Amino acid sequence: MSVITAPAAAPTELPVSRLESLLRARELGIALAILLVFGLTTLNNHAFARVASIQQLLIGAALIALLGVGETLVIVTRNVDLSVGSIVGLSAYIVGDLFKYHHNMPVVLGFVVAIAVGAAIGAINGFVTTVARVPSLVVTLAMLYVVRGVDGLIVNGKTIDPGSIPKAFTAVGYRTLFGIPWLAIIVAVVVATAGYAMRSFRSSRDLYGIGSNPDAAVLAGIPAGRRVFTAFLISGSLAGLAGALFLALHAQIDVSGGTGYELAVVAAVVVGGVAIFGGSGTVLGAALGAVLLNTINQALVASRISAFWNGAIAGGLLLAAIAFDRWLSLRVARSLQSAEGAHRDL
Amino acid sequence: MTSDLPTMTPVKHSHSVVENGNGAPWRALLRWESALVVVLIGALVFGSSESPNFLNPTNFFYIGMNMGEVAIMALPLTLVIMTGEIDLSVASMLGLSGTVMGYLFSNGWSIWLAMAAALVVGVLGGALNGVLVAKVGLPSIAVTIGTLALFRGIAEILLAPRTVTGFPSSLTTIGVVPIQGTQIAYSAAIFLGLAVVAGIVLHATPLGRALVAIGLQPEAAQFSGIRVNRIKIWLFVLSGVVCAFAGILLTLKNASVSYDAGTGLELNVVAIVLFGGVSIFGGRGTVIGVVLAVAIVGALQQALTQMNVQPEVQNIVIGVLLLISVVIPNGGEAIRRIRDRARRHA
Amino acid sequence: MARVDDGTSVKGFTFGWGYEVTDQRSAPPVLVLDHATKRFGAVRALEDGSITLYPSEAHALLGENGAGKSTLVKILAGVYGADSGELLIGGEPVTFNGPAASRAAGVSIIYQEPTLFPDLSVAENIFMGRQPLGVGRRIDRAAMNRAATEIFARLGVQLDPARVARGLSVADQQIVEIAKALSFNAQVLVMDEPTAALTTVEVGRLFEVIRTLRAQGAAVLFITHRIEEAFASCQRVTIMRDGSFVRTAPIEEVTVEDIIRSMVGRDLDALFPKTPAAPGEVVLDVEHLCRDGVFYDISFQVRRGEIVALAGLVGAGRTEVARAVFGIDRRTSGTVRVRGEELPNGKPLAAMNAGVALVPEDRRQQGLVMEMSIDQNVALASLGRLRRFGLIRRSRERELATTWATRLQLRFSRMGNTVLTLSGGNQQKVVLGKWLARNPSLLIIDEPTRGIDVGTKAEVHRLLDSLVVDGLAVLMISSELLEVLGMADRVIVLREGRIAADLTRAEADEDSIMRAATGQSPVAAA
Amino acid sequence: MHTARTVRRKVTLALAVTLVGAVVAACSSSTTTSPTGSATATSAKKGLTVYFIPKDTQNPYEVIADKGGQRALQELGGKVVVSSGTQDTAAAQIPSIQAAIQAHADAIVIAGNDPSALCPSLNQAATAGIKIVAFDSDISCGSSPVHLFINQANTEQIGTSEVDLLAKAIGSKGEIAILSAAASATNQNAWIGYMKQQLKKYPNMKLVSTVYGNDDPATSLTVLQGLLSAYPNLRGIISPTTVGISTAAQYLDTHKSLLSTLTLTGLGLPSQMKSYVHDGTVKQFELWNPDNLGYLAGYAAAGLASGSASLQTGSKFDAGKLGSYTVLAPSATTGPSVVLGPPTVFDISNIDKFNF
Repeated sequence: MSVITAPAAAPTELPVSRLESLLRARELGIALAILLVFGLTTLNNHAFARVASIQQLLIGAALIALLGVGETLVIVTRNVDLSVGSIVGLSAYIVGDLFKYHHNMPVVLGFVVAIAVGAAIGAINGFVTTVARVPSLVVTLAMLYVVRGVDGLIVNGKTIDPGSIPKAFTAVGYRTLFGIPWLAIIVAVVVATAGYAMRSFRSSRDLYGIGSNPDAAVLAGIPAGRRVFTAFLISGSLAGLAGALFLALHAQIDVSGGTGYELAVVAAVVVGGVAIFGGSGTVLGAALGAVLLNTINQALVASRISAFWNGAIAGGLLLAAIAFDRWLSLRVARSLQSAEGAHRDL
Repeated sequence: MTSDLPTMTPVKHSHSVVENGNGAPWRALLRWESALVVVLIGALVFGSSESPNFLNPTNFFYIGMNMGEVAIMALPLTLVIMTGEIDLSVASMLGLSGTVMGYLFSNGWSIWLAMAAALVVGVLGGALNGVLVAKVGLPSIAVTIGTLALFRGIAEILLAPRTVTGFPSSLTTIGVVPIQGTQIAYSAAIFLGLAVVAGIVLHATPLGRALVAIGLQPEAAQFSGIRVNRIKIWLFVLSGVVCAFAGILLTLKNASVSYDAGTGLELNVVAIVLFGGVSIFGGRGTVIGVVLAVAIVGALQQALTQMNVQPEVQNIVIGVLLLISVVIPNGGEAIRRIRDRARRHA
Repeated sequence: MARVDDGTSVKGFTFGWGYEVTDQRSAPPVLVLDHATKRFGAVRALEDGSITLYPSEAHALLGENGAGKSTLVKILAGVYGADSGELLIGGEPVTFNGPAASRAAGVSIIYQEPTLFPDLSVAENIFMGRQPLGVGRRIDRAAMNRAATEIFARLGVQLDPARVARGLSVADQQIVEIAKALSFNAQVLVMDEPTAALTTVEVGRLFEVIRTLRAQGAAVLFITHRIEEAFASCQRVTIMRDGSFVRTAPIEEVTVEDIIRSMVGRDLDALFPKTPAAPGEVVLDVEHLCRDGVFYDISFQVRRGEIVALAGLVGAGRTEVARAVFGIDRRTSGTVRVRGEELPNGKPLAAMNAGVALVPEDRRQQGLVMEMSIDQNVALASLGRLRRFGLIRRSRERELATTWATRLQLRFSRMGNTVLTLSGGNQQKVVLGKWLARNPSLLIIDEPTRGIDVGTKAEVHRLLDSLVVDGLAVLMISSELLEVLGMADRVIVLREGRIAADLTRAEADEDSIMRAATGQSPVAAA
Repeated sequence: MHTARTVRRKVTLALAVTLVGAVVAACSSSTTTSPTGSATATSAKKGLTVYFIPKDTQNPYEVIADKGGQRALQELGGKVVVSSGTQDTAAAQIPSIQAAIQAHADAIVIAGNDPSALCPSLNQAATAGIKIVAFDSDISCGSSPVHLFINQANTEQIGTSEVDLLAKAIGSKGEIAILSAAASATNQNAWIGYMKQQLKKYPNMKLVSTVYGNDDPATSLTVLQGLLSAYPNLRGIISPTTVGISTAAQYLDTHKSLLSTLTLTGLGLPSQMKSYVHDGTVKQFELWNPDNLGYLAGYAAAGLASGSASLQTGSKFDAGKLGSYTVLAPSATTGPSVVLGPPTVFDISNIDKFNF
């Protein structure tokens, strides 16, 4: 299970501090990367630093960041949720359809419905994954098809036009508070809450335990099934919320809403330093990952580089990020090991 | 922790604590293939019941022609998944090879050189995946999501916004006419040929045995002198080059190519392989299963289209089949587990 | 668990149940396991698991590998449900539907292999699921770390509770496990070979802890390989053999010889059929082998027709040396020669072709592909020779497997069955067959008889002996002193990654080996 | 992110048809050109089956067009089968063509997702005696199969008029940009070509950038935002695609401050744009009536199938309420075609009259 070394009664403090600093450096690193991209872009185009553009950076990243929160919860348990994109599309359309026919429906209800739709699908994912013990990759891949299919049957060639969505609802998509877009505020609140919970509550620590060492989780009596189910439930619900925000932001929705988000989210989460095989990673990191990717997308256009470079750069960045993680963990392991060695020689 | 071959599954782990597997897996597999045969017959009967001339040879030509590229990409992916890895970059590689071919052809290269170059790109791309996974030790799911974006991005840089056409009709016809005097599409014939090879390699050669061993127990394979990493690298190279080949076929069939050719196909390919009974954890699966899966999906697609069923239903059908394909094999065990728990409570 | 839900009692560590116990016999037993059985398919792991624990006693559970101790422990832990038999706690019959239940009943376990969460902090590993809470049911990390530090203090070790568990040495992992168990204030504490990886100093400290626990009324079930430890720390001893209860006796009423006899069921010399060796030319020649952070400057030779044993504590680097010789791990420096030919670094295949075979320590993960059939496992290392036109000849494969199955008296129902269906002993025979099929000149065998019933064990030993007589060179790694003493012609003792002693068969005995392995004066006297 | 996304093209116009443009311009693109040849307009057969194969089944623009086609065939006592995939790819349309062949349909009306990828399959259909009509986005199969293209409007005319509209709005000077659909959308590109050509007439207007939103609202928004920060003194945006223009409109609507300097025009569905026109976010935009397009295609298909129409240059055929149409001469890039008519310019005065 571990790198076996000869007994050491009192490990030195050294590796600990270094390890932690390196880990902390992770979120910091992404933040710096964001600032770097932002700075460089601003240098060659000052307009990029205008309040409006910054607001746009936040709005553009909001949805993926929100989905990233749920995805992090799931991935931390060594699972994955590929159905989020389809959930966004379905929940967004259902809410839009409701508004179309009940224009006076209270705005809050719109969000409630969207979240409920997402939660329902998340529950299915969680149930099949935990009870039938089916790999979540397969389950959620299948659900990606099914949900998108159902979406298509419901949409059936219709679109929800901006006119049919109450301004009070779309306001969430563009109104700002002290210059900060509501969209960003909502997502920030979710990220903060989730981040706090993931650090501070037993049940959320269980998630890390399950992903970190499933055997030990069983022995520690962690209700793995229930926890994983909850993770999927939350991921689904947040995807539903994202659907509502998608509608609020774009004021229109057809069958294509949220297509392809699943891989974008996984990419953001991985760039954000969440280990794809579970056990480690933070919600904040995932959110920052989303912001970084979006910042790069917009920086390219802003610096008048052809947008055709987005894909390649995003891909290269993702590879760089996971390679960096690997290098990091190796370096940590080595530092710890040599520390043990040094200790032994005492 | 020392294992540089991470496994995708918490389930597998908790098994090693609580239970130690069950019965001979190959029996379950046999059952699965026969189940697929039944489904296939069902699909054909269903199809012919809906349209009298469903079973005429032309239709089989159509099916072969429509499924060709996806089917071909499914074969190397089967081998990759057998070793417990995954390659999500297949469709992007298909698009990239087609793009390179079109790009060079439109720049005056001879069509044959352009094709050769496309295949070389396949080799390089596959090698990149392979090295990052096997040598650097990164999780293949993250790596290939990265290269998924990277390959597509490069294609976009090369060709967008253009569409290349005007390939020599002598070649483009093979995409759309059956082989002389038969009703077999070229791509279908190529697929069947490759399938036979893949089947023999996987089920009758030391290499195939090695793949299974790696998938089931990477460490044991390594301790038996199997060069796990080297084999994995070559598998990814194989995947790359075969997908590049599929890209060439698709380009010829369409007599045109743009950078986004085949976008999103990766999930269809993965779905077919898993539906064919290949375990996402590796070590279990047969080529015949995958061939059957291809046939079933192709037949259903054809039948539903000719019945003019909404295409969304086809997505739902694929998704549901996929779910069933994983739930059923696990169902028995799930029930046993629940019974076991009940007995302990009693 | 509710007991420790509020951070305070965790911090305080108030052991004891409010009653003073002087003579445990007078009090009712705190735990009774009666005729428990457990089977896994063909494998009968436990035939008759019976044990009785009284408050304030330290109770040794002795038995060879495969005697069923670990299964018994897992039943007490609630990991396995017993197929039959009865479990009483405080006189009440109970059934555990999971580890949580067992823990709630006041039983806590220290497992043989540490089961930590590598990504979580040391403190969190200890208090997983019961982290001390502050305001708003928020985890109080400060309190948690304090609590952890206090436990470490009781154990007399310093370990930073805030560091992540990844990268901890085995000993430190073991310490965390012990701390975890202590943190439960359990009335029954089961220690499954906790000392295997500890230095004598740490062992001594552990005994101190056990005394404290007893004084506070807890019962300690102490499982160990080192018989002398039973005498050093326990009042009563229960002996198991081949999955069954043999006897329970007060420690003062038994001798080491009695214990060994009832453990193995016959006298020592009967157990190890050792033909005096006639060592031939050098087969394996290891010089200044070094792997940074793991072992240093290892030099030794193994000759034709002799068994050389690598002894030492778990974590001393024995297995690692073997892995480096075979090429699983790369060596940092030094050379490995097989019959004069130097082996390339980190290439198992090359080692195999040079005539080296490695029967690894972890049969399930490294030795066998559990879900492959018996014959496929036997053939796995020889596929190259079974080919025609690149294809595996199933007939030859069967043939090969059958040959070795008969030569090793493998007991199986069908060749096509997976090795999962075999008992531990027969699984080990499959591994041996797999390697002998390549007729190697050097056999490296790591823990030859771990988890094997006594019968098969003797077979394996006889087999090894005959192979050596036929001129095979054997490098054996074993944690079982009896096995080392019984089988080895020479014993090389490792300590903390370095060679501590190179003993001839004559020089080697329990005392000399343990002294070298721990670098201390003998433990037994206490 | 550009990973695994379905590229969608909602409104996509005819493939580059430069010469036809010229030809049409020459013969003043009216429906009453002096016939060189003539075809006696006999009435269509009853009970015809026409397969409508849109770019995909969810494309709202084409859903409207298909409805028009259905109405046409109802009037003629035949029936329409709408069949396609969920993705805008040739691969998804081919099974539908095959289905039409298997069902012995009389005609296929197709909006090609790919200019050439469909030709071989359509050839098989033609050889099976099925008449081929292309609409919305032409196929270029050379001589086989011969087919009739229903051109929704003359490409050059749209390209130039878009530029003119914008020029009028911004006083013919300042930086402008184009928000297009997918970079691979041939028709959009052809059509951007005409815009560039027309811009030569406005020396003070500068096309600073062309960005691609892939007809995905999210992507469109991202590139639009990038555009705005890259070119702070942008005066105008042309978005020749419904998703692009409505996304941009929604953004301007929610950032009214920009409206003082920025003008948006392009192609949009009145139903989607209504609210923006009413609140002044968008002054003018263009489109033709997709319902009429489908209706015309339906009549053309039925006519060809029952011999009452032919591909002969100058031959006329009857298109119900739309009156009679004349087949225009083939050109190097396009076979025989008819043009629906000039596009409608929508503004506050007429927007409420339209329900598509």
